[in-house]
Amino acid sequence: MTDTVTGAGVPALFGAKGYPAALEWIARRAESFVIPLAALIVGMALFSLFIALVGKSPILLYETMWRGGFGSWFSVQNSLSRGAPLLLAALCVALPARLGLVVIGGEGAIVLGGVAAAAIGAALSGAPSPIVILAMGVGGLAAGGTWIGAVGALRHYRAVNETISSLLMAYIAIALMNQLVEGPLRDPASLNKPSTQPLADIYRIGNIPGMEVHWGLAVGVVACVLSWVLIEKTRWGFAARIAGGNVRAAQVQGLAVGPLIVGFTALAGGFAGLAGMLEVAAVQGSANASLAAGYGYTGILVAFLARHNPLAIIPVAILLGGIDASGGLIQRRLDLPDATVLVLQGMLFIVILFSETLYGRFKAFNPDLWQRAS
Amino acid sequence: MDATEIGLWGVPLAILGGAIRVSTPFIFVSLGEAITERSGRINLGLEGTLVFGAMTAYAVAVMTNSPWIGLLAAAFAGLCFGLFHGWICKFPKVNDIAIGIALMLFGSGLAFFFGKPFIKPKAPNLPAIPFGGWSDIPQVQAALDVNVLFLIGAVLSVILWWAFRNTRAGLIVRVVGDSSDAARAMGLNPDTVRLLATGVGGALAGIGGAYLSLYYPGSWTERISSGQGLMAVALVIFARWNPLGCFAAALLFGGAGALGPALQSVGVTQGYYLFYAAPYILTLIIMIATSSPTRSLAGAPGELSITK
Amino acid sequence: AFPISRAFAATATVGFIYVGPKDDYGYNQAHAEGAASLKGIEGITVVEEENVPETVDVQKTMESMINLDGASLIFPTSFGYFDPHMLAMCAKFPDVQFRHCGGMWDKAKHPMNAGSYFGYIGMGQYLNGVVAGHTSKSKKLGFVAAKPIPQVLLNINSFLLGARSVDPAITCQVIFTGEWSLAVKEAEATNALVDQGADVITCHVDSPKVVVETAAGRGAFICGYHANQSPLAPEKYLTGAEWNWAKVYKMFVDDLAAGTPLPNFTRGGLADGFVKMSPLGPAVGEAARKQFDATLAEMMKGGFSVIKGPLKSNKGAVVATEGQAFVETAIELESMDYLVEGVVGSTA
Amino acid sequence: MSDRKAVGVETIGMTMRFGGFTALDAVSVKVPAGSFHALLGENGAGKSTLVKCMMGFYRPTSGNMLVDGREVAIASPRDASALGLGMVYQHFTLVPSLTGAENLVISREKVPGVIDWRKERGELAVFMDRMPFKLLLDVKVAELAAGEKQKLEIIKQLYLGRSFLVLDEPTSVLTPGEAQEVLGLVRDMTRAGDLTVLMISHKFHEVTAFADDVSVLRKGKLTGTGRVADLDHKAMAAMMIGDQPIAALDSRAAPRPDAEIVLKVKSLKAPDRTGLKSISIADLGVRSGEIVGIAGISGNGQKEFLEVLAGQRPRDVGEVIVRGTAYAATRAEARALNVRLIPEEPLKNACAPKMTVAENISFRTFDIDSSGKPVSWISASAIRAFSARLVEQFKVKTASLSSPIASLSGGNVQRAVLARELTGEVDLLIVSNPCFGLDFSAVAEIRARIMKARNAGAAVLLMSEDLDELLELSDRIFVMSDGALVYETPIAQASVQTIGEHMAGHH
Ligand SMILES: Nc1ncnc2c1ncn2[C@@H]1O[C@H](COP(=O)(O)OP(=O)(O)OP(=O)(O)O)[C@@H](O)[C@H]1O
Ligand SMILES: Nc1ncnc2c1ncn2[C@@H]1O[C@H](COP(=O)(O)OP(=O)(O)OP(=O)(O)O)[C@@H](O)[C@H]1O
Ligand SMILES: [Mg+2]
Ligand SMILES: [Mg+2]
Repeated sequence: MTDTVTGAGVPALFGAKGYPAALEWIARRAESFVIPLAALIVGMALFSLFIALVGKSPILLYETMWRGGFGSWFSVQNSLSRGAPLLLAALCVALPARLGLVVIGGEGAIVLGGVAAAAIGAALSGAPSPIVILAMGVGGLAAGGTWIGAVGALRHYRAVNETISSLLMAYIAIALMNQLVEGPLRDPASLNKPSTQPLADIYRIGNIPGMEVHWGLAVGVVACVLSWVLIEKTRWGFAARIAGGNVRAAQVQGLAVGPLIVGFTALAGGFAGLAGMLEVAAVQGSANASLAAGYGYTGILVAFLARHNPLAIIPVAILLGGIDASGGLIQRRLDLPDATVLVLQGMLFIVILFSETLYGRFKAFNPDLWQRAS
Repeated sequence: MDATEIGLWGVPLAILGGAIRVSTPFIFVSLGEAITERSGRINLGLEGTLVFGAMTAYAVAVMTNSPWIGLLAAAFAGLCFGLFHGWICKFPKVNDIAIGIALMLFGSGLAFFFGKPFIKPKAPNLPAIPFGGWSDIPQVQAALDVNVLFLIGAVLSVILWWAFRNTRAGLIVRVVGDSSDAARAMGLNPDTVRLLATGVGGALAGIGGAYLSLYYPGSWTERISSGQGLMAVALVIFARWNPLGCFAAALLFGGAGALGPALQSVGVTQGYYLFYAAPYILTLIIMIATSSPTRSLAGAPGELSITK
Repeated sequence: AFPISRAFAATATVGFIYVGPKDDYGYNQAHAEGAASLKGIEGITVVEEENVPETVDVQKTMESMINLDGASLIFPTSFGYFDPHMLAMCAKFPDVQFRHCGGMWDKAKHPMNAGSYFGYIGMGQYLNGVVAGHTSKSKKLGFVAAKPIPQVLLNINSFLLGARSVDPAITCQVIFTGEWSLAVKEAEATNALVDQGADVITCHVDSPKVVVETAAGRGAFICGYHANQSPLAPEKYLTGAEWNWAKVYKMFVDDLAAGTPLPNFTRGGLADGFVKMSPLGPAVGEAARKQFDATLAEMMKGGFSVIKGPLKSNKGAVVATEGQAFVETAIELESMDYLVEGVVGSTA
Repeated sequence: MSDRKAVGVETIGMTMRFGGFTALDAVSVKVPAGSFHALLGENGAGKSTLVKCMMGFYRPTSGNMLVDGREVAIASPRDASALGLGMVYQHFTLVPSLTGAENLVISREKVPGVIDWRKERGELAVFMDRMPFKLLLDVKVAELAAGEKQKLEIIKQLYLGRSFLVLDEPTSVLTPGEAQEVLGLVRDMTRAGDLTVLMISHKFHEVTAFADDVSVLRKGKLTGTGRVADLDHKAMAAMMIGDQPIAALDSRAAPRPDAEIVLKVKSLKAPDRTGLKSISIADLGVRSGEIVGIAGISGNGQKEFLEVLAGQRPRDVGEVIVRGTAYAATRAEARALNVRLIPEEPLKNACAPKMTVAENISFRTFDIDSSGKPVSWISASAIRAFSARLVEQFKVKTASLSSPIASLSGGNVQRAVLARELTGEVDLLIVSNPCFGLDFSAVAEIRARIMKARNAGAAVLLMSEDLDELLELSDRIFVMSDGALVYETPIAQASVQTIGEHMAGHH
């Protein structure tokens, strides 16, 4: 080891180890961009191998994927539209994860949030539109929040494993939705697709100006940013991280772990419920079986790929939307079955999740090690 | 055939028959997952393995005209999936839950992709053993037509229960699942043990899939599984990692699943969605009733990420 | 008529969207086979996407077919694609033609570039019922249904009424599975029906494969639906009500090629070739065969009514008075909300 | 025990590097057959690393091993055990969910594919008859008290027929009587030539009482070796730490019998872990400016009592009163009444291992500003500044403030926790086993801090399994046995003998 620059006399511009602070800052953060990006490339390479093996052209595949997912303003909007519901769905996994909980039943909250919003929309029909939309949003939040909040409460106060209970409750929620939509809440005019009363146009949520993407995307992005602020910048988020890091330590500190867990799971479920509300208000116009479209399950993957970081959820969800969007084109252009997209997603996710093991292995990203190297 | 109507007796009979028919995939997947989880690893991807197993079994049975070769092929395919999961999760920091979910997509995707040409052909089914010969009521006979896999599953659960206490392999799996450090101190390699346990778990899930496509419902379609693989994984925790418990939980779940159609068939037609949700509601209620905040989850393997 | 702003005649791209897998031995396969029949036609490019959920995804799929593939005619084949998804796209792409399977188009409410087509398959279920009525010994039939919606209820009622035309004592038990595709539940439902004594089973779910195989396994006879399932159980398969979408799609494409406006509301039954029956199976007896042929011949003449008075629902309400008859085209049938007398089951 | 005779073991130039860090630097230690050898060193000196290398748990960077003078290659713990080398690790390596019997049998080198439990039980019973202490082999290890686990660890090694045994801090969880017993047993075996022992210890008196020879490590280097008979504690300490000063205990300020009773516990009952038994504390008061010690063998309800005081465990009946008000251990109450609680095993019970040192240090104060008012927003810079100050003050050794606290050594984790809890005014301090596994200089420093808090007027409730610690620090000592306080003595009248008997439940 050669001599290293010591702290004394080094201008503030330099970090403790004598490298420009900015360089260290970049190095520390670069890791979480470079590794997933590299993984993405490797995953795509593996997939093109698969495509080549089944006798199609990988070049055509890449071209198709790019065109379908991001190649034009239309494709970008297509990806954004498909990614939008995943933002809120992923938060339903990421927020409880900060408390150490693995919630996989966000689908239930989405579905019930949608039903609640549709019921409120029908009940308040005639009232001014901002009020009704607000009430629908609150209703979606409340329904989803109650559902997943109950999962959290069961976990904390009765020690019921949240992973199973949320999964079971998702199935129950879907049954409940079907029962309501085909029973008491059914619009008699909805003949071959049982649905609730359609929302009047003034209660529908439109597109973001200048885009073909509904406001749900904006709501999702805002929710992600707010969640990030909540976790990283507020005392509640800090407390939740303590509880997630070690419940016993949190209890010894006198933190109200129960309310924290219930609060966070309820908020998470609320976001999922809001996703359901947006699905009703911006896409479907009424609640029906299409609400159970699997966003809750895809959200799990988004959250894990984003390492439960709410800000990272945004690009990951859009990436997934892009894969989904280009999946259609792959089917059409390469004459491949829909399952191809599942194979692609599976491969990409495995490789990206696998790349987790690379974190901390590269000296380039760890300024703490630079000193020793020289 | 003297067409008899058995009226309300149909309900308990359907529950019995359903418990036997519907439970088998749950039994295999949950036993497989019990082995995996007992070794300290969770594999949420068994749903994908199940589906892939179903496809493989069917395809191979079609090609060889032997359901048994199909079954073996499904087990082998499951083994490969399990080993892959085990191999990938042995790298540090790789999250087994997330990898499982990704493998669920991957397995289903591959199954659908390669399964296309096998939707149309008809595969020979696995045989059933008629235990209902003593009765001349055809419904009873039908309910007691028991597939060999169910019997194998039942025996397997007893064997596993016994093996976890009385065999070297069983104890080693438990050691590794409960404490990696202890295992290493004994000279065991936890990664290797988990790799094998995950492989075996996958193989059993593959067999569960073979049952779906080769016996009940007995055909290959992309909608063959409605989440049995995922649910079976949940049942393992419900069963407290006890193989006998897995068997009982699978029976309970299968029986409850038969409740909805049976009730409709005798005229209880209101709220069938809620009857269909009965297995989930029942499981949830039992879980709430049997959990306690002052006791830890009895039997939870110490190294299991989901209950740590 | 409506304006055609593109030169359709030379080349055209036609898009098909399916809600499930293309090969499901049922609903989607029937459509996909129709689509496949177009593939040889000069100047026509067929693009297809399967497993498209009834969410914003289907809107984006249509848009993508239009923007990236240049589709000028799109067939979204699932009922749930219509409102709001297809309608939104119709408004956005007035130059593109959309034809939806299911039958909802209404001149007063919907744009001219939209349209719908469907087949009167209830007639086929009636014929199924005729054969079933002759074949059943227990006089109990079974019906595995997805959801109690008008199209399904009409099929159930037609099936029973067909059977009752043989023997008015016949009943039909129905079990709703609640989902369009749920293999294990469909198998359980089939078993429950057989347990209750039903010896001829039919169904209305997306992929009847499981129902057919399970019923055959239990020794019951089967009437098929959507597509020809006789290879699955050649001995037990009686007949089946099948779609013949190839004919319908060909019709649209011919119009397209000829440059004539596409019809907005297209319906047809057996007589129009929209619907066809599977060949009768070996188990169908002579009497059944005779009545089947006679009924079919009558239907071919047109004006045949399945629902005709006096007829009560199984809750006792009058659904058709003496002398009242609803031909297959009757609009009232599209909002059917009852099960007729003799059907064991409930619509809610 | 075994037909094998004791073997001698020697390391030659053992070197171990973790990345760029040299944990062992050419260490050569010779342990002759049949001797009882002690290995001393500060925390982090490399003792555990050395023995782990010997056991094949780590693969040394360089160096050789001789067993009975022959060079051997040990690539895995299996190789070591084949040579008759065994180790009781510093952290338990029993499998919690297995019973004692299962633990013993599965650890054996040769286990039959199918285990005949009847036969095994019979053989175990015969074996246990020859052991100096009794253990229930049919209960799950998780249900054993720490002391019992430690005994089981040693029994396991003897059961495996080791001829060379490494004990890594074997007595830290035992009562003095038990420690005496266990070490006496193994020493007798060395005398009989059945066993060679290499013991890592921080307790000089054990070394003096039992060991024949001693080797001392310091920062990965061998700094001394010799006959125990020739060395006094001072000489050993000098080899361990050089001539750096050791923190001295403040002299004890005279206790004031009229001082305010800060903590009062009355007729408290709460369920224990298993839900089968309960703890009951009839009456306990701790005055300002005194240290009340609670002695007891672990597993007698101390943990539950602490959990009740920490608000982690619901109580059935009873009162906990701090400075006259009922206390339910909420954050607000703890803050208002200046109550601080330091559980045992800080990394497991008082820290979030993956969060940074800075974050962990600010657990108590992140939600208030410098004037004590609640704030909603977290200030990362305030957290850093605050923790930087405390790290400095309490001499926490850490690579950086943003290292995860799990990467710190045990002693430094404990220092960080003390820094967090002893900053500011402290009226009531509840501490459990604060020095578990720490070396003597760290121990001295931590005890000094506790004494300082007492002298500053804090009421201190100290639960410890280390009787020496209690005798050194306490003003009064209670003995907890079977969930209840069974004996009380002022320090002046305390006798190890009587306390030990009460701990063992002989009264
Ligand atoms: N996985 C790891 N990666 C890097 N360093 C590690 C790792 N595990 C342990 N360490 C290092 O090992 C030390 C922890 O070992 P240990 O708990 O035995 O500390 P110690 O030597 O006993 O120190 P103390 O005197 O503070 O108790 C830390 O100094 C840490 O830097
Ligand atoms: N796995 C590891 N990775 C990196 N460094 C390690 C690791 N284990 C130990 N070290 C380093 O080696 C040094 C020696 O650790 P070791 O555990 O041998 O100390 P020790 O003498 O046993 O301490 P103690 O008295 O606390 O048991 C530690 O300070 C630590 O820095
Ligand atoms: Mg050590
Ligand atoms: Mg240590």
